[in-house]
Amino acid sequence: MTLPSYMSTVVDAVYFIAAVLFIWGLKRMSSPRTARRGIVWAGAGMAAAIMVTFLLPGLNNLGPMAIAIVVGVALSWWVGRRVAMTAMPQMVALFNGMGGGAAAAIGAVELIRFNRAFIAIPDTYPIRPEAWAAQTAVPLSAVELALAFLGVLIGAVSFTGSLIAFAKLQGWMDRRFVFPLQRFVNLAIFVIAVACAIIALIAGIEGHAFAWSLLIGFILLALVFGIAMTLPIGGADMPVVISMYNAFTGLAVAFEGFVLQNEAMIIAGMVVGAAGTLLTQLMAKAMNRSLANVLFGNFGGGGEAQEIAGAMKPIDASDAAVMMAYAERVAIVPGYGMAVAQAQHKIWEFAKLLIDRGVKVKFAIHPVAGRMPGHMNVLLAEAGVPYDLIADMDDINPEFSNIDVALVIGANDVVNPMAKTDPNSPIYGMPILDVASCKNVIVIKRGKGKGFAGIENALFYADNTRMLYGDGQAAANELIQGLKALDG
Amino acid sequence: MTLPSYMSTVVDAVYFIAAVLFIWGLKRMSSPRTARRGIVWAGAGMAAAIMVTFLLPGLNNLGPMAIAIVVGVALSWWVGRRVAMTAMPQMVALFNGMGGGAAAAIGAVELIRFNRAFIAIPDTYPIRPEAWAAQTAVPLSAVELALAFLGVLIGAVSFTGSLIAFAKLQGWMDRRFVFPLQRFVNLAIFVIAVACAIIALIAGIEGHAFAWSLLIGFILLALVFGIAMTLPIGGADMPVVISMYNAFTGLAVAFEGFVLQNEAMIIAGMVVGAAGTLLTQLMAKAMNRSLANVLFGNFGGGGEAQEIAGAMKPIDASDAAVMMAYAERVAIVPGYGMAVAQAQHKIWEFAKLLIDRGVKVKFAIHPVAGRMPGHMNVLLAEAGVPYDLIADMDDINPEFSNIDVALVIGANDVVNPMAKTDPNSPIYGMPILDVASCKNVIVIKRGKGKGFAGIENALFYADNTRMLYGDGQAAANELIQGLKALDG
Amino acid sequence: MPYDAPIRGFRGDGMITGFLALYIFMLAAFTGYEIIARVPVILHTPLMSGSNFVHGIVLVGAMVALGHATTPAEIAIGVIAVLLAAGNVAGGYVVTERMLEMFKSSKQSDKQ
Amino acid sequence: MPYDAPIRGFRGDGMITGFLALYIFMLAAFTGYEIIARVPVILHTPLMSGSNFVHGIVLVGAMVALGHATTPAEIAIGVIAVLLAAGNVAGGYVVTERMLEMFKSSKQSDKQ
Ligand SMILES: NC(=O)c1ccc[n+]([C@@H]2O[C@H](COP(=O)([O-])OP(=O)(O)OC[C@H]3O[C@@H](n4cnc5c(N)ncnc54)[C@H](OP(=O)(O)O)[C@@H]3O)[C@@H](O)[C@H]2O)c1
Ligand SMILES: NC(=O)c1ccc[n+]([C@@H]2O[C@H](COP(=O)([O-])OP(=O)(O)OC[C@H]3O[C@@H](n4cnc5c(N)ncnc54)[C@H](OP(=O)(O)O)[C@@H]3O)[C@@H](O)[C@H]2O)c1
Repeated sequence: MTLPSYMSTVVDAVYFIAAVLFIWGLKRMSSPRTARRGIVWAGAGMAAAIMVTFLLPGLNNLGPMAIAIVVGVALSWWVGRRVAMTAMPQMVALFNGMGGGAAAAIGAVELIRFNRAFIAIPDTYPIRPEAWAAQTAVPLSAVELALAFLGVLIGAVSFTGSLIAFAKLQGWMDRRFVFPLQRFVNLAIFVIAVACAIIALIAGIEGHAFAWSLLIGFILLALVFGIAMTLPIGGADMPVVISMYNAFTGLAVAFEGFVLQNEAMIIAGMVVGAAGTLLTQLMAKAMNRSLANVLFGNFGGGGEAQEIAGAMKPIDASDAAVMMAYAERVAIVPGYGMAVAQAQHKIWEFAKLLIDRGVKVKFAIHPVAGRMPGHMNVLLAEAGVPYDLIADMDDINPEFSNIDVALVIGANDVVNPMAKTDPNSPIYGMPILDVASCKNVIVIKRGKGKGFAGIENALFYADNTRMLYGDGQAAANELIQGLKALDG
Repeated sequence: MTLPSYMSTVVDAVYFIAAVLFIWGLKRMSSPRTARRGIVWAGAGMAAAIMVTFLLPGLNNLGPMAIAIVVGVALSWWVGRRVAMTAMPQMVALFNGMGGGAAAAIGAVELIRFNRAFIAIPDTYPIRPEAWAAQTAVPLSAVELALAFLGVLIGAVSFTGSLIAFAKLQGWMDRRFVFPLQRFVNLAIFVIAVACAIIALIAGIEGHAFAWSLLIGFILLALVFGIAMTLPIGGADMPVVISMYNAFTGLAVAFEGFVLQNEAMIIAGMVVGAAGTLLTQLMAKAMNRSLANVLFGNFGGGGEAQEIAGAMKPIDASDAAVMMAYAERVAIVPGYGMAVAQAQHKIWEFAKLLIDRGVKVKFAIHPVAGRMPGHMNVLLAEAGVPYDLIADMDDINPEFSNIDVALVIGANDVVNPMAKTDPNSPIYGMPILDVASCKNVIVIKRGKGKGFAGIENALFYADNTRMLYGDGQAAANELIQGLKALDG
Repeated sequence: MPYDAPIRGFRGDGMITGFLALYIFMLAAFTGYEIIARVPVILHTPLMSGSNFVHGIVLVGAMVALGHATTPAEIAIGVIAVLLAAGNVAGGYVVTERMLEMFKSSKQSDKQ
Repeated sequence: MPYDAPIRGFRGDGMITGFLALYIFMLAAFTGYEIIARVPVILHTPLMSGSNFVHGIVLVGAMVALGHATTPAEIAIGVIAVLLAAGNVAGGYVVTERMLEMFKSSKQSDKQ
């Protein structure tokens, strides 16, 4: 299939436009009003880039290629459409892992081809330049070779690491796997993998084929390292880890893009690399932890229970409903428990009833409520809560003292005042939603279950706090019934 | 002078670092705390880039080059150090024009060299490829040729246009030059210049030398166009125009950077091009006018005086000083008149006396107060006013109703309530500082002089406004005396 | 034996050399960082998923790798690359679009 | 007659071709726009002057143009280019630095 030469300009132009649209699309994510259009434009750019790639000269294996694309797209599309909104974190992990795997595979193909180019040359030492020069093949430059290796390493780690993250979030792998000297073993895996790569790389730069065992060993160890590094991290830390692997995949794509000399891959990859890095930092910061602590800290679970004076005072749903029905301002504070109970629809139904009665209702969202940044926002949006009813932590914290009732549903750590008062607490220093300063607090949770950080919460024992025990969805339902009973 | 080949890598690396430092330096301008360090780093990058350029192989004329650099740097440094802070706008215009001229000159040299390459080839039509191929010279590609022309055009316009802007702001050219059919004549100049360029360009692409007359005509017309386009614009609109020419110079540098194949020039130029474009838009928007209106609108001066009911009620300085001495909150609103009177030092002295008495003083700055964006901020900073005492329009507008006295010094348009009330006013729709809602307003100005927009100001006739007539600096001095008299 | 050359499916001329690549890396990183720093927390989950979609461009690389693969091993790895990348791109898009579709202001939801 | 070649003083190899240049133009423009959009109004005058300084990098271009000039006309134009560019770079720096030096917070001015 030969094409007129101007086609190559068309292909280049389409890649360029796609790169612009990616940046443009991400830029439009700065407001919920424009974000959707942005992703649609980015999608159009992506579709065009994929289509024109078929026009490139000299492509073989078009049949398997088309089949692989159709199968991959269809499967992912189907899964992505069907999956529940609460399962979004693991979906992102899964798709990100696939991208990392693809980048690693591209690098592997390049390295295999590089190696194969030597079959024709007797591999003698010192290297015979005449033999090499006789090759028609242009070998990879040292920089390209190094980036190919780096891309494989990063991509492979992102691949297996993301799959483990997926499994953990999906609940297939509940416990953390911890054993003595684990960090040492992990370090050893990493060092050996890198050593294989460096030896092979030096051979390649000097003009020798590298031993197949080195190449295969390197790839396998990189894959194993992704698993080993992710296993000890608690399931609740996964979002930070996923964001980091997202940045990894971006970098791997950029590096392989350099090897393949495709600017669109370089730019999209680097943009994602930078974006993911920033997002990871923001997330770790909002949790008041360092990235190192997330990766190696063995955080969460266990926890040394601290005793708190006072008792938790229950309230029943109808009393709680009445309290809010006659309040002037109500703040609803959702947390991970709302996601578990899938209670967002019922809560919004309840809030709408309150609004109809003239109560001023706001949703107060902590940046790390739930298990993903912006997790609560997505769930509330799903239920149909307009985003102008949703307030950020910084905006609402000064207002809490004017609020009559705070309804906490399934949130725990993000409203724990001990983050301010107890320097020994693992969450000490994390900024929290200051619900304690509301006139009344109602907390919906199932029992004495602890939150992600595994610590007691002084809020639940406070004088102005009442506990409404029950599953989030059921409790919201009872509140709705309570309101309806009021009206007769 | 031959240098080891790794030197070229060193040079490239220094250019790269310089480009990073430029971006980094501009990024640090996002806060006054970090801005100064940023420009120092950018300066270090610039110095390094200039120094390594001497290491490039094959440079001739090193003597004249060194002399030209020393002379240019010394003169500018001396002028830049000595000039008064109030003259900053014209200094920016001057230095910007020089950059534009340099970019245009580089383009001119490239085009002359391109043309000279044909001397050896008989210029026949149809072109004889053998003759061309016999040339050892690599000709400029069509894209390079086109960008060279574009760079010359833009750079030349920026050069002469900025010089006119400089002259106007310096007060050397007070009146606007307007004559009938002016726009038509300007358009004609532009069209002929571009036509010369296009004819020459086509010849160049087809492999012919272009006529010297075309080239020289093009350059001269571009220079003339810069003058012609700037002459009819009022002096007060110059900052917007300067910002636009700043963007022009950036683009010209980027284009000539492409022709010379230097990425640092391309990147620095494009960054400035984008920055200047954005800044120009922001400025025009803050004045509530379109860029087209600034360039072609013949705005300012004249003005149809509207009569306003009521009278302007004077106050003397000692009464005004007493009023503020016993106020709880005072807002100081400076405008262009403060810059004219150079009153910033006296005003800050006065404000400090008030602060010592326990009065809460804030400076309220309108984004287009004065004649440059941020003009007032620079002057206040010069006087030593800490930037945390300075409030933006958006921050202070809701607060005015709590403020006892607003002291307006040399501001007019930016506090004119007619921007809200009179749809026929040329400034209708421009957001203003809402001083009218303060309990008392004191206005320092020399008399009935109008502001930039040349219209009456209803504020001066309001019941709660008192006029303190006099030059800004003298009036501030009297206020200070008034306060001192109070203390005995 | 041209098939032993590195895959230069995307271009024959105008190579991106070391420094040019560095410039592009640097600028893209700055751009990504600055743009993402403006995204509000409320959109961080869709942003994560959206940037996940964007690196799905790896699909065009996978297609070129498979298109130039010759030995069975290369073809197998190439097919895996295409399959994974296609999954990345489609899944990333669907998930992001689904999430963003749900964000509505009071005005918009009133209209429904 | 090698002196008739276009000035390639900066590099012999690894040309920036059309599309690569477009990518760099595009990324640099995005970067510039995003970075400048965050600068507060209070710093707009120094920003204008600072970006004015940054395009002073044209001096390195002027040096190369003069360095490769051969005819008297070229040399004359080249000297003018260097002179103007040197003025741009030095003046832009001094003016910006002078302005920024003046910006102080209450804390800093107390210390003096
Ligand atoms: N957002 C992020 O990006 C992110 C990422 C990683 C980690 N984290 C961490 O996750 C935590 C988030 O805090 P959070 O306050 O949202 O959640 P949390 O502290 O994990 O607390 C969740 C609470 O919900 C209750 N709950 C669970 N299932 C429920 C159900 N079906 N119905 C009602 N209640 C239920 C639990 O108590 P019962 O068992 O008694 O019901 C539990 O106390 C923070 O520590 C944060 O650092 C966040
Ligand atoms: N900042 C920018 O970027 C920019 C750029 C271009 C245009 N502009 C325009 O410039 C205007 C700025 O508004 P503004 O309120 O700052 O200034 P203005 O409207 O121009 O008013 C200045 C006032 O200061 C008084 N004045 C002049 N010299 C004085 C002196 N020595 N002592 C005391 N008072 C003196 C004048 O009245 P007397 O003659 O009675 O004293 C005059 O009314 C806006 O219309 C804006 O759109 C701004």
